Amino acid sequence: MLLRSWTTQADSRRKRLQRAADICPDKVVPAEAVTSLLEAILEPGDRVCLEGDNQKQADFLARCLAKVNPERVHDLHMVQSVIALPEHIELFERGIARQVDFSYSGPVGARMAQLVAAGKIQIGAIHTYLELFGRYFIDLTPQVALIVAHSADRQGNLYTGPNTEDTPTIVEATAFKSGIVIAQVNQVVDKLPRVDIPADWVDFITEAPTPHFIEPLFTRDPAQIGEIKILMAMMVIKGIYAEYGINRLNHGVGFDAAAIELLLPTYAESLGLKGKICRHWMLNPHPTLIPAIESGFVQSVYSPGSELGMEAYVSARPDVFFTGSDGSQRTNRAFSHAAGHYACDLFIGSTLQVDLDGNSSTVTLDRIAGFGGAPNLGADARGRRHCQSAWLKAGRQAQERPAAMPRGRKLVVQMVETFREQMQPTFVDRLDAWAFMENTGMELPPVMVYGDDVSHIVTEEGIANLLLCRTAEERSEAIRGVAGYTPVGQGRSRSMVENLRDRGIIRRPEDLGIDKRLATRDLLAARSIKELVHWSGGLYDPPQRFRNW
Amino acid sequence: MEYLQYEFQGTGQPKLFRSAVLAGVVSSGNLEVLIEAADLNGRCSVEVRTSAQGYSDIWRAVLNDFAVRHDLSNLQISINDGGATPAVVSLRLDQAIEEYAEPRHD
Amino acid sequence: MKTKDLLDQLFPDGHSIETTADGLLSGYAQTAKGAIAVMGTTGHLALGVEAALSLAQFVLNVVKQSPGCPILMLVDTQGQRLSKRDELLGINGYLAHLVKCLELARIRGHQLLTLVYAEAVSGGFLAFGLMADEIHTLAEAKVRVMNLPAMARITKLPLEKLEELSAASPSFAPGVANFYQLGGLRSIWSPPLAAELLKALDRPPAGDCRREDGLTRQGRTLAGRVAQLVREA
Amino acid sequence: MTDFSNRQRVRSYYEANARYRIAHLLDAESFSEILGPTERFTSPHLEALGLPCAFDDGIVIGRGCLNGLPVLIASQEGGFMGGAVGEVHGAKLTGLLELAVIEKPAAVLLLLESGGVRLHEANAGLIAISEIIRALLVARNAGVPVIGLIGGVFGCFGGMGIVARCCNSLIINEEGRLGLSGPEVIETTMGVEELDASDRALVWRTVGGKHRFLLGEVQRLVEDDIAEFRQAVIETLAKTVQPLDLEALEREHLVLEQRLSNYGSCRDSSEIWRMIGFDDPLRLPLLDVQSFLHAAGSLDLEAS
Repeated sequence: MLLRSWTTQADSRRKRLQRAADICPDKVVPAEAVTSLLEAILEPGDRVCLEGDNQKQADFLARCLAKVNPERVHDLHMVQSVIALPEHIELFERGIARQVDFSYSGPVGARMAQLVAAGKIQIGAIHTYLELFGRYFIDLTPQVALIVAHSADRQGNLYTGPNTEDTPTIVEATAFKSGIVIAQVNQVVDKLPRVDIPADWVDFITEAPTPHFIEPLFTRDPAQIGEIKILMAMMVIKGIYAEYGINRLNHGVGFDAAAIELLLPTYAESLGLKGKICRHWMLNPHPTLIPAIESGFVQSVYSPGSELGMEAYVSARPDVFFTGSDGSQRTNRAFSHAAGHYACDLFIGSTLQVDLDGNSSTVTLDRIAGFGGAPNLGADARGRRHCQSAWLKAGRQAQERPAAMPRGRKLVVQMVETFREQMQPTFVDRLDAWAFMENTGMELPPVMVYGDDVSHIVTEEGIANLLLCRTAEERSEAIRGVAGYTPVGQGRSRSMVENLRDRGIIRRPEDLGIDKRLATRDLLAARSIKELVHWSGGLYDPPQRFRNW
Repeated sequence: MEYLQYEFQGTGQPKLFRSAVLAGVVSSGNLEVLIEAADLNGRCSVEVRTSAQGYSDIWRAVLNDFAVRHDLSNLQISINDGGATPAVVSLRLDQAIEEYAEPRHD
Repeated sequence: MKTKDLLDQLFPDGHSIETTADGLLSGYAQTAKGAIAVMGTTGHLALGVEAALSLAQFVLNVVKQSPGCPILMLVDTQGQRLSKRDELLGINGYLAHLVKCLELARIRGHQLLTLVYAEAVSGGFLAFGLMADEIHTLAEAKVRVMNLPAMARITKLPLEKLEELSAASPSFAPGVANFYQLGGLRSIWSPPLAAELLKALDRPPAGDCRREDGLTRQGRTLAGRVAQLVREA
Repeated sequence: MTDFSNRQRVRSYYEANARYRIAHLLDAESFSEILGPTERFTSPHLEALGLPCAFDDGIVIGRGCLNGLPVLIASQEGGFMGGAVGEVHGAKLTGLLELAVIEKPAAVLLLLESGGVRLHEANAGLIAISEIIRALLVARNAGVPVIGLIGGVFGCFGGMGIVARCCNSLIINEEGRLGLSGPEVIETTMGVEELDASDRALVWRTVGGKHRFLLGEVQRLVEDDIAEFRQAVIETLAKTVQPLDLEALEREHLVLEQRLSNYGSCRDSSEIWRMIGFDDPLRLPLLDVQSFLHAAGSLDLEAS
């Protein structure tokens, strides 16, 4: 009888480390040796996790990996949150990698679509963050993880600073399954401010020649918020936040959400809503949230990642943010998205297209985008059990039969203008996602938020409450009723819409008692980045490209 | 550029505080609306110059709703448009007519 | 035309005009009407802060040392110098200073003449040549703000459309003929240049009459009317 | 309208459009427009290109009162083609300056916001700016002070940057920008190494209000508040008007010469500010206007 080995993975790890020792005997690897180190460690077909989200990026390790000899290292299976850097694409162009499982593709999405068409990239699946993280522990566990931290000590302990993000999740999945963890840091120091990843989970560290790239993704300049967004934000505050008493929530990134944040200290305050709405948040530290924090609306904020320029402000508000013993913020994308899914009563976000069932998508035909976190946050948590009044109220509204088992519902709000730039209608009969599926051979159309999870659609024309709709026809007509002058909107039956209005399913600004004339930029608590700096008492230090003084 | 012209028949007569009112600025995604009193036998005449081609049906719908909303008559409305969305057009029209009919002191 | 040839043709009676390595010329010349001061640029100079200051210094010297002496500006500039350093130092203030010095000379009775002999472009032209009582040009000179391909790129309009419109309106395309039609140029000089200069020196300054010229030549029909309506409002 | 904010809310000059600025700068209801939008003097050149026109061609001109004194005023609309000067736009401004010579108001106020020549009618625009310059200097020589205000989104560039520096006096906010070639023009022509137009902090410390104030090119730096602009105009009007004579121009010449020899080798405004006497120049952009003026007040700034 053949004896089965139960240590093949550990044996493989040992062999890899032996090969690595020939390149570099120390845990601290000189930057110029990293490419050779990767060639020594990696084997064809390996599953490799390359860290990088829409904020921080292991950009130096990505550059090194893109430089390995494809004759030695090829056919890698990449697993990573975001495909964003040119080097990510280069891996496939050079044949170093072949397959990818990911969540989101940023500015290189158009090039990616071409490579998929050319057969250079095989996409396993496009995931949500939580899904991908989950699979790291089930069937996509990396053999090698290339990660990024702010600094390391000589033992290899890592300090991530405020942008911890995905690092703990990736390291956990790799280090405890005989994988190898290589970290790039901005600097190696004698003593770290705090330890975010312990040294014995990390095999190699290297000091990158330049500090890692980080994108100020969540900074929205209030100067670009127009009257229409302000009107919509007024409707959201009065017609949804106040109506349901929303206190645990998440905002998508964008100017629509920023407008709501900037109206809390002004419009919401004037409605007497302070202390009644918007107390607990799962949110990156949006600079536009500063006025709401300073004026006492916000009690706590837990973040998936930090935001450039917000470091000092966050450190100075430890009652609100989660901070470490060193005073700087601690973030964690996996925990945040679990919190956003299960512990929040409302998600509000924007999208590019909505169909008559309320399904929404950000897919365009010529580029691959992805999902990120929105589908986790913008989905009813069917497993949820704890009760909050907002959740219960939404559940009651959605209950179709009096005898049905009572349960709560998450509020999932889509906030869109009826037309985007260049007069592209937001409301469509058929999502482009269908054509995308047909072109790429995917098994399902890439839908961002499913219609049956959506509770409200808000446009400049009004709010459609889909929870109150009882038939598919009613739902469609409610959506038409806020779809403005788009072809879908013009296809409405006026009498049906008036009927839905009488039943409170469609509510216009005037139905909500909102004076449209107040929807001016004067209503914003801050009209510029500079005013945000003033609100923060000078603690917010905006990136240079957002300054105009 | 496209030149569009519409006429609506109304019965109301907004109280006049000025002979003319201008709202908005012509820029990308924005427009200016000039409203002037005119003896048009109760009709309301609208002319639009827009940089966005091919949206005359949407303009008609937006302007018709506007005319019904305010029951307009005897007005000449002139619009220079830099490609505004219907939402912005409606808002600007409402602002112009409100300023025309009731002077605001702010 | 080479600068030396130009000076020889303009001043057969002799001159003491010096050209410098950094593209400036200045000095005095003799004419049948007496001495005149001459200043200008060569080699398609990109006008920066130093050059503006030197030209302004020359104007101030003329005002102080040669009361009433006519000033002839010889223009060859590709425009203002585009640099961070010039902006840092406030180049617009240096050009404005030159403009003001020329206005002072005018106020104090100096006749101001301009001859565009090579290139005249935008800011460099605005800063001195365009300040004259009369602006003349050689037929072969190039006057422009921007060429049509660059204009097409910036305005996002098709080049063909701009070319087509240029045939009907002088407002778009570069060229002496277009600027002349708009009233921006008083006349186009042809040899002998010395005689043209003497004729110009004979005419007393008559204020800014470019709008009237533009109307007479049907190149710029609205400017004069609009300004008049404003004055009479 | 209800004031929703707990803090005193100001009327932002930077945010406002041309008409709003006039309405709140002048004495209430004192403005009467000349060649207003109902006259429809629009640009025939834009129309020929198939582009939308503005009924006022992007500039509002007229008469009004400031603190009871009669003034003529012009306000460029940055939102319309970046405030660029075309034939009609320019002629309205030239005409207003010529009207000043006839009427002799207490001042002409120029609310400048412009990228310079309107490229869609480039030739006419260039000549128009030259005409504005000449008319402005004639008005000054006739004893009418011309005061420039700068503080809009589009700044004051191109030929209008020269026009600005022909005024008797300039008032700017820290958002305001004054220069000749816009940052994008420099980047496009000379390359991003010469000037990175997307680095907004760099752009503002090169051509922004604070730097212009420290160089002595503008006489007043105010908060972004129309009321502060108004107050600064009132105070400027109370001062004696300096004639444009030989003495004044020789003085200006000396100042410009000294600036060139002192700072001509500086690569960045922070080097200039250090030489002016600020120990920590990179903090200057972060100071609010009041603290900045306080810090600047203790130094001997050159007068323009």
